[in-house]
Amino acid sequence: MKGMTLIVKCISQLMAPSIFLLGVYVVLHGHLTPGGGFAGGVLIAGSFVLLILAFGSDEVRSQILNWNATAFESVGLFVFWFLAFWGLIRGTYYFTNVITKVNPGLPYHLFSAGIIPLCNLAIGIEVAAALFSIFICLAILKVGDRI
Amino acid sequence: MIVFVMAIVLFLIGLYGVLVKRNVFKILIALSIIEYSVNLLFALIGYRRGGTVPILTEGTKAGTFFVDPIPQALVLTAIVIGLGTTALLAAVAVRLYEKYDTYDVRKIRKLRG
Amino acid sequence: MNWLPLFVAVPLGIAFLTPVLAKLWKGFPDIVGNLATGFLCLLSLWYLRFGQTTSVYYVGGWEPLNGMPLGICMVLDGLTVLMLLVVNVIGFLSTLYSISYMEHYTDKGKYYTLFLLMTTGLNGIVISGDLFNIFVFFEITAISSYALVAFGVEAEELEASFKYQVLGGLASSFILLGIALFYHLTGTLNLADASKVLTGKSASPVLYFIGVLFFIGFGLKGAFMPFHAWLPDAHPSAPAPISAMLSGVMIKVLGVYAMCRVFFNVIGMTPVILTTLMVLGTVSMVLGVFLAVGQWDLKRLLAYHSISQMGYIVLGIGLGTPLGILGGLFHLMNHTVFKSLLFLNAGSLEFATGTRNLKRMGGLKDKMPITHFTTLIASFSIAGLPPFNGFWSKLLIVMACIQAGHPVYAVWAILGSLLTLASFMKVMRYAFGGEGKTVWEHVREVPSWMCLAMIVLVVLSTTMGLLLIPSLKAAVLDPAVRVLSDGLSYAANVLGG
Amino acid sequence: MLTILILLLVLMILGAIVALESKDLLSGVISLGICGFALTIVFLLVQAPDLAIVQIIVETLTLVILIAAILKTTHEDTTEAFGLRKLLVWGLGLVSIAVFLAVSIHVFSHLPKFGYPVLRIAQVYLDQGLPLTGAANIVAAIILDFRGYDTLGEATVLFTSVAGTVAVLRHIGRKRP
Repeated sequence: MKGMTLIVKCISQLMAPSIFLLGVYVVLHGHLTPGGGFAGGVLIAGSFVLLILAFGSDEVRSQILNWNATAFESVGLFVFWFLAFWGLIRGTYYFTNVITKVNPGLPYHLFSAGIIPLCNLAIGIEVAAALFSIFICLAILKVGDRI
Repeated sequence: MIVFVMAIVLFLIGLYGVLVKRNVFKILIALSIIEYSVNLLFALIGYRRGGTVPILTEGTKAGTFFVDPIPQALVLTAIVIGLGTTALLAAVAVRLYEKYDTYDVRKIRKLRG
Repeated sequence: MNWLPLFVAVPLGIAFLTPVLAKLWKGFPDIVGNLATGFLCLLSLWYLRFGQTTSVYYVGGWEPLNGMPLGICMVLDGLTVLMLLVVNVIGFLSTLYSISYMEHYTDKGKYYTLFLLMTTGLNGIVISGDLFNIFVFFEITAISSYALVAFGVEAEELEASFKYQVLGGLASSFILLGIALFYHLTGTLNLADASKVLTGKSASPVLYFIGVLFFIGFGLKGAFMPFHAWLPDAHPSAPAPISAMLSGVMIKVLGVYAMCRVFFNVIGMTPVILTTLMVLGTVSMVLGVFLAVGQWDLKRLLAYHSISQMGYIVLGIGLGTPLGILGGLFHLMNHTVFKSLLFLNAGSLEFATGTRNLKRMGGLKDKMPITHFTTLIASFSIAGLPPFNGFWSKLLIVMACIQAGHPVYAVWAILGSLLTLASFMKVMRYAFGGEGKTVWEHVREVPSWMCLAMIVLVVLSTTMGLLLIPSLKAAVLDPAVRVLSDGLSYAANVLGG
Repeated sequence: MLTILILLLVLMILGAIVALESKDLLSGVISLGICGFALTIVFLLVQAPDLAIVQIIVETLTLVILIAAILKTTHEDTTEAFGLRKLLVWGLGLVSIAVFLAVSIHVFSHLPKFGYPVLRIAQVYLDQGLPLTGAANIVAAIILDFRGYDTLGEATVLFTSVAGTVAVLRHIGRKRP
């Protein structure tokens, strides 16, 4: 895939970091404002997709093939799985919000709601990696590439 | 009630597409339309006249009432599931094109009836 | 009881780790995959002792508040225990078989990931007590099976997978539409709570409409007769262990189990639905076997037989009497065993000879003695010859038909059974009998892991008739029958206990 | 508000029809985009900002992926042909769709009206959600705490779909002896 014109490149260079930051913000504040792990994760993936669409995939092809998005996905999901399993280890129910029982935190503040922000973070990583891998699989890879 | 019926109309348009269209990508589009219609219907079901967004803030007054939050949570799940099915279907469609060199379902027919 | 979530959590965790482990060492997927399914198999055997009563597990510790179930709950009752046993035993034997069989395919790590996700989905459906949760696990199962059907990425397999995905996607949409209307009607998603809400109301047109939507959705997933178009393509195209899972387990969990749960336990069975089930069952039973007789592709023949045998199960359950339900559920277990065995045998033949076409085979009796023996037993079993397991369950269904005053259905059931026998005599004759062809000089028996899985299934299909001994029947089958025949007491059992 | 909602729904229906009937797959996919973005605004109107955010980004990414897939292959739809069989299909299709529509209109007249849902469990969530979970966003409280198990399933669906996509896109599936 070829890159686009200079104007597009400049604009997306400016836009991509802010979209990325917005994604991180949406992930971290999922329990207080609209949004959450999914919305934020898709935003983060979107910032990468924007850069690749603007600059073309030819330059980054080799890095994309080495950089393993699926591994990130596994890790993110495994963290989420572990947060769910934590309750069972602690002797309560599966998926128990074990942190609120000990330290409820102040409502309406960032550090509240126990494992919810942590889950959001894990989901954010997983969704970003998953969507990015779908994008590179369907849009960039050629016959015979391995991921 | 008219909005519910319009969501069903959208569902039926998608159903028509799946049953009648003979192009792999058109069928994919039709399945997406069905998915939108079900999400739409679900979101409409949760709406409450005069209700507000179910997010509390420190200044929330006692009298305010909210829309139903459960359908929103379910539709969120349904949207992501829809994305997953669409992605897999698109991957299979691309591979089918590679093998058969066409999107025409009538020509993609190596298996017997 | 407190370890019920392990049925979902263990395969899920291993599935997430497998892609990473597969990069470290190629042997890891085999080892962890088999350990996971073996553990689940043992766990499901251990859980047999909890099937007598209904117990509820509140995920997240959200116990009901003023009688309102807050979170998602898992429900363990007789039917659940039975289905868990079916899913996990066949799952374990399929992974054992895969160790050698999947050597013919590339990328075993992906295969085990998808297989474990499918097992997760099936277990999740079975233990869930929440409608939307069931839908989510439906989708996990469905998406992993779409990918597994296309795992060989040949043109035919992609075509079959596409057909399957379109009809499966349609089925999911119908089910989700049904769930939306169901939520609008009752205001809850918990099955037991919804049942409680519905008991107060008279049967409205809304409930019929929801019933029709669920019927179409589950019918498409379970390949009942008017909705069966995808099955004869999808099941033969998958790798053999996956065919065994799809035909042996998946259509039963997604079709029969889900339908029983929703119609018997929540909405409540009406004579109209029961008659529909019986008619559909009989039509599937007879037409499926007629279509099967003419097939020359071995796996395709078996796939048509799946439709036919599903007809027996649906007919038995559709009778609605305790004896009929007993026959249906027992046939469900038996069919799982012998149909998985038959698909594994077909896989062995394909593994050794490279073809599935019966006309090209022949004279393999001496070359592959173990496969010949296992196929013979499985054929007797599916055709309903005593003393193999298929005989007992078909006998129960025929007896139940006569007892309930429907002798016509009994005649059709016996006719179907005879045709099945004829079609499997053809298989034995063309695949194993006859002169040894020179092409098959180099053919040898399949590797030992594959033989082991097949022999275990042979032992099961020979001995499962013993489940009808009263003490074993009271432990395994009776609780499951009670769940369905006392249908609407589900709500009281779940909410009260 | 109801008028705007109905106008948006009409837009969605038109977008869907154009998406299905256009001769070019690229314009079909873009019309599907109209449908999806209109859905975003509907979500905002029915007070569901969480859904609107997810829908707009997912829609954009889906469009990018589908357009990339089309550009890699072909964008002409050459499957239209009129014949007797097609007339039959049309006739049967229209009849069954009319029946389905009539039945659903009848059914909706028996269900609660638009804007007046049955709040059973939802009322408990709205009243007790903050004290029980500590999350101010009740939707987040539901998807990650009350129904967190569903969300694990949903994340798994995405994982499954990526694993499946990667598996399906392998160049060689079977090893040749």
